[in-house]
Amino acid sequence: MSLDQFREEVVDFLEANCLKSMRKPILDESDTYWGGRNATFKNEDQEKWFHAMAEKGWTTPTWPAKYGGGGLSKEHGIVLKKEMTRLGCRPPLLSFGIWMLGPALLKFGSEEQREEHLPGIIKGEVRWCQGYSEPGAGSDLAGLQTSAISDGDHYIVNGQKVWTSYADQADKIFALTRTDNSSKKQIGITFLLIDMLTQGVSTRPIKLISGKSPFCETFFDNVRVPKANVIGDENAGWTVAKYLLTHERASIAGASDSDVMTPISYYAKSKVGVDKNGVLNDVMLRSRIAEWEMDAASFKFTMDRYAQEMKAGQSIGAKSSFMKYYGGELNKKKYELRLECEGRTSLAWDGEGFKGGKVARQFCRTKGNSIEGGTSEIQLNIVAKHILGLPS
Amino acid sequence: MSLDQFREEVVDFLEANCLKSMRKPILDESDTYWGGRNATFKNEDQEKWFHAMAEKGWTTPTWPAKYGGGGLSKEHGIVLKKEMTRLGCRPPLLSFGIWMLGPALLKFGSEEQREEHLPGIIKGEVRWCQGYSEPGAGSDLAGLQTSAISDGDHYIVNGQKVWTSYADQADKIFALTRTDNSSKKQIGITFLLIDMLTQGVSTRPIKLISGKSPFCETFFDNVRVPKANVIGDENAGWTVAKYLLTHERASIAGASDSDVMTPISYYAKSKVGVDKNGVLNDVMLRSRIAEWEMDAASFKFTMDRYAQEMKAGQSIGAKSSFMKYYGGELNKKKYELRLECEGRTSLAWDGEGFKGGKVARQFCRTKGNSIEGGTSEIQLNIVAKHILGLPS
Amino acid sequence: MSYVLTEEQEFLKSSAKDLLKEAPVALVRELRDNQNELGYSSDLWNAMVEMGWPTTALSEDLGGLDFGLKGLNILMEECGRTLSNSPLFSSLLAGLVIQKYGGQSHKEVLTKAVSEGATIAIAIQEGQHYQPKNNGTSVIGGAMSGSKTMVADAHVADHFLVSYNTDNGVEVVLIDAKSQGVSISKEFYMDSRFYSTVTFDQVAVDEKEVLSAGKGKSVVSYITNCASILISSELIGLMTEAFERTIAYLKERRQFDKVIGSFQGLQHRAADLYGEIEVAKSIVLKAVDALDENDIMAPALCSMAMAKTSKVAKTATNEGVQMYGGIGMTDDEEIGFFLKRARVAASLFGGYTYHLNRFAKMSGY
Amino acid sequence: MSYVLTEEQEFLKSSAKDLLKEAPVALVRELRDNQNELGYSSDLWNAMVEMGWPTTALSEDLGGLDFGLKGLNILMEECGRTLSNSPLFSSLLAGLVIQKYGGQSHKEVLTKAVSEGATIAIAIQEGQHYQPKNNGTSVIGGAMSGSKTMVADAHVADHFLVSYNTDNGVEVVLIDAKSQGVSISKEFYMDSRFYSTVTFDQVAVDEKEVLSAGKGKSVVSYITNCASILISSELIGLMTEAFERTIAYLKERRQFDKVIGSFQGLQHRAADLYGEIEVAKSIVLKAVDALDENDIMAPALCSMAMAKTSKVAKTATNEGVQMYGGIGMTDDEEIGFFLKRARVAASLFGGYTYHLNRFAKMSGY
Repeated sequence: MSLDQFREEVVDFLEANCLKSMRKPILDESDTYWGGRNATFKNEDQEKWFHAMAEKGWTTPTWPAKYGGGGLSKEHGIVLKKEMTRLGCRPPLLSFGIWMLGPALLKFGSEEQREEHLPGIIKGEVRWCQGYSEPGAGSDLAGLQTSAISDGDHYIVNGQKVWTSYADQADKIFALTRTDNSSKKQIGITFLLIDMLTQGVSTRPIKLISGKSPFCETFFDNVRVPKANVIGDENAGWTVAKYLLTHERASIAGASDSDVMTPISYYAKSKVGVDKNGVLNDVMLRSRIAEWEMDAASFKFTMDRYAQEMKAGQSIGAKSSFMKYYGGELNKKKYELRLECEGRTSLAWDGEGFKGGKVARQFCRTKGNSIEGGTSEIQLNIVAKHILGLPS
Repeated sequence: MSLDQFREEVVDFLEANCLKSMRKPILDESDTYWGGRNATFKNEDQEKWFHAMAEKGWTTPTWPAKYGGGGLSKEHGIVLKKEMTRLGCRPPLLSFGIWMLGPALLKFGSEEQREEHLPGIIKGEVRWCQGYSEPGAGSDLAGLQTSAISDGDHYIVNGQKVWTSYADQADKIFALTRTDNSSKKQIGITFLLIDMLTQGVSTRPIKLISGKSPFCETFFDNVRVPKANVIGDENAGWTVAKYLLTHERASIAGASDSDVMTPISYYAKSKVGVDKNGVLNDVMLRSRIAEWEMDAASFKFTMDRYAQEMKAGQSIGAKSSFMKYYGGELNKKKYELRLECEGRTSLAWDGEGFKGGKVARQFCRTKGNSIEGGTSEIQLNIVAKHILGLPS
Repeated sequence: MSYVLTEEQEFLKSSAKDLLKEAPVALVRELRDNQNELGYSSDLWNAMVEMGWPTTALSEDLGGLDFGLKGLNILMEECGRTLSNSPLFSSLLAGLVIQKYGGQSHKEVLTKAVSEGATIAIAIQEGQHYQPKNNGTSVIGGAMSGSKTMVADAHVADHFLVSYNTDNGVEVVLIDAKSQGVSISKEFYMDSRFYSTVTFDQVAVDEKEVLSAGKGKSVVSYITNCASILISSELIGLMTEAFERTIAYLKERRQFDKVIGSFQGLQHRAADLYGEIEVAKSIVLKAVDALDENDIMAPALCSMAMAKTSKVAKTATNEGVQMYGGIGMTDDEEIGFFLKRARVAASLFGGYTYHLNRFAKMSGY
Repeated sequence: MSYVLTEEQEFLKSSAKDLLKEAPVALVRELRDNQNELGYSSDLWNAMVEMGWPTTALSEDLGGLDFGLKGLNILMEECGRTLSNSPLFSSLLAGLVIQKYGGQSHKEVLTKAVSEGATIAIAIQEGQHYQPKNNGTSVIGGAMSGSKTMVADAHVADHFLVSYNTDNGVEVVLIDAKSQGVSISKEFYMDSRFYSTVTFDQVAVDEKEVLSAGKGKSVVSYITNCASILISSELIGLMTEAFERTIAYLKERRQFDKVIGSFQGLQHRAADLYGEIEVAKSIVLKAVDALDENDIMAPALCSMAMAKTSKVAKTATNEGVQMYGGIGMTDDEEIGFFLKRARVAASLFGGYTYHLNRFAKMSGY
């Protein structure tokens, strides 16, 4: 089908199936749908929209049709994405299965594994979470120690994962485990799929400095996992993990972008006031705001530039590390400035007059922007080594 | 003699021997006297003042009288220094011999060596320069390669030193040389005194980005040096060098201090202008000036605090590294701000209307503040290791 | 001027440390999690009162210990190290102001308050920011109306020092908290402390209760100076403790088979921060001394001290969380409490830009 | 809008690189050390003229190559890499202004100038700083008097574009350099270039030579915008070259038995600087495009581009000297030339705070 024809079809479909309420910006968690056995729909509109998309396989538009995916070409996929953006359609399904496990299965999984797991992801029947970091293995992810000891055609898994988002909601987890301790630590890691209902798996939510969070700790106590659940080869899980980490980094840099572009001068003008010439009363705060806005704009245009360069066939490579770093630091500075601009109410933690401490909590939460998904220090290391070619 | 009696005597002496012209601030090189065979006096006042002080040994007030020093106690020395400062007396003699070689001789030299060299330093007859750094050994001073090969009761010295201040004016040089290449590089360094008139010694002035400078390169081409000229033991010169480097660092931190305290807002007000409320017209520049002045004042009071703490018997230790670092960075920022405050005329390089490009050249020169006497990076390493106790 | 402590001052410091051992950061967490209505431990506060802390800076004729601001610098620094909360801050500030500008009746209220542990809270701010010149509170026909924000310790105060506007400028008056027309709305903040909005609705003002009538501008400026000293001293304690904990963590946490404190990237940042804390300490000590000695430069120095400590406290706590990494983001770890207290403390009685601007103006540019 | 070069633009870039191989940084040193009277190589300038560089942005009816500002961005970036000096900057700026605001007579002067390599210099600044609103030059009875500072290429100019003040605001007029009453005082600057103070003493002004009379404010604003594009483009080339040289040195210089580029402290700073240069490039490209397309945001973007590049160019050259260490302080090494040029370039037609302030005002705060 020609792209123009396809575009028409898409628009007709979206108009019919994505009702007005599903085209409003997502305001909180309850506006999203993550699937899995614990999921419920917020309302009929959400349910209708999800099923319409899942049936066409458009929850994963470019995945192969044989697994239930949309089977669209890259170009057709872009058309669909653009039209959804243009109409403001909410994503019908949020899923670590779609963002992370799926790409790994498509690249490293066996045909049996794809057939087993992809349909459940596409139809939103199985909700996945990610088990990478451990208390002793953060920046040094390869230092992980959750052990998977061979026992016939099973592994016995013992250890603890941390920062497993929504582990308490998920059906299954894809986890990095250590199957060999004898050689270089990057070797001996195995990428393993584990059902959260298996005996010995338990989770505990993590409270952050900003309050409640989707993060959990996940514990494995003599958990039996079939060896058929290894993705890629035994001891070769690091290759799979690295592939997915690049994915994650690009998506985090992108995520902070939208927030970065709200002009901070807006808050300042209303809370600090302006003189008769329209100049901010606090001239010293003003110059710091201007510096921030200059940097934020420069960053925004850099994201645009990289997008264009990628389209023109240039590789972005380790630049995703720079974006992650710069975007994270910008967002942290933004919230420091917001507290200074807004003063009193932005410092309150509870109470209705303060929207439940929204700004203060967001402020605290931004401090994690330079830690999660690879710390700023790790990103700078990557830039130094892989872009600038500086030696270890 | 009681301190009060001594003070009276000092004042009488200074009033009589330090004429008015010798109590004015030093404006340029020609107002200073460095001694040595190449020295001439600028005028009779300078000559009189120098001789009066040298005769009493007050060019080095606390050095032992037997070498010609003043033989004063620490307390009496402080009285002399205070009274000279109060009256604005210029130092009668500037000398690396006084600041550096002398302390090394007093700590590490043999009695014969002291008798041979200290009187010439005290009387200003011999001008010394320092030969430490090499093109390949800057921050990593211990990596120096100027070789001193044993040849009977002489060494044969070959190699190149750099940043030897006033080498082209000096009579002799105290240099670090390598006498052993076989073990750890800090071992195998020998502290050697070399006459600049020895065959094979040559110098070449170094031009800096700011223009002319006192720095030279010094070359040694098969230079024969008597073994009697070793200070301390052969292969133990690193101990002597470390002792002197601590001296140097403290004096550099002190030197930048005076400059740091000139309020930069003075330049800004005259060159940028103020509004009817007296507020600087460039409000953005204003906030950066205020930040700088806040830091400069905080640093100034820190120097005061450390001075008091030392008096109270607390050790300053590696804090001299922090002072060197902070003072150097402050001075660099100051000149960046001065260019922004003063604009056009501060950017000119030549010509009478611009005082020969004084500000621009000083600006360029400040860039060396974080390099000479141990780079900022080296100072931060020292703070991290010796104050914070962080491991290598 | 002295940067080195005398024996008496050393003793004050070590007795403060001793008492505050009873009030570790864990106590802040406990009070928060139990939704304690005061936001502080009344046992701790009683112990402070018993030891005479509220009288530390007062002269002997007011029954005080006569340590001057230097003594408060010592106490507040120690409070900053454990993030200890109590009505001490308001007590000390009110004491300083009444000692200098109060009449006989104010002094009677003060001496009674400090001996019994009663609180006099300072109600100056209005709206979002500390801007004491923009005063919407006024007295018409002997009745004051207006609304004050961010009033520390208002929920336990027996009295308020309140600023209001007149045709001739600002005045500051002592108001009994039980007066008709005073209402208090208690709010819970990021630093796990309560601040209140205090509303004065036609509250009767007794002119005798005005502090140094006609000199209100000086009174307010003195409040700003004293608050700067108290808060910047607290911030020095806070940043020093946060920094020391961070350095300890750098020596303990291993990644890539190394202690992370061995990485030069972190070492240089830690060393730089060490220096910033050193210079921040000095400017605070200088400001303390200048205000104790009525030095003409004192107000500018107080503002420099407040601006510098706000800035460095933010850096120190940010670096703390960053260097702790993921664990620093969890509520289980205490470093986050330092981060949060630093932000609120650095906004009370004027934040970074307020004080930087005040300093620049005083310096004539 | 496009951040990616077209084939034509790529060709322009590579031909610029080719020509500028003849004008390495060593040429700047040579001209300086020989006290060359022009401050540039006339051979190089003739070659530029021959290749039509001064006409790069002009439309075809003015005999131009029609590359728009994008073309100038490419040329100036390459000039920045080698610190190449010539009257190109003034030529390009005058061309842009006359193309947009000039009448027939101005355009005739322009087309003649660009084909012959004659220079039209821009005389706007007075006093120490670029503050085009504070204009002390005026015309009384048809005669202009006043003094302009920091005029680039004045010593070789045949004409000047001069701003002066009227009751209705500023105007810009084309003046023949040979007019009675024009005097030029050439001064040598830190970047080894000449700038002049140009004095106009009762110089006759032909009203026909005023550009878009009554629209002088727009003309001056356009000059500021175009100059920002030209200089920020040059600064991108300058900082990129300085950075690449620094990285190369980090890979080569050994201390402590290691290449210094292996130290994490330096690596993190280098990586951070890499990012700053990346974002600076983007804001310049965006501003170029916006001005080419008459976007309403163009002036604000031009000021952001100029502010950002001034700042990053300073950081990049400071880090360059610092990372080169002692050798970077010597005149023998070329990194110092980058440091010096960066400071002068970042002050022409408004420095960091001028443009940051202009951007903030345009953004409504």
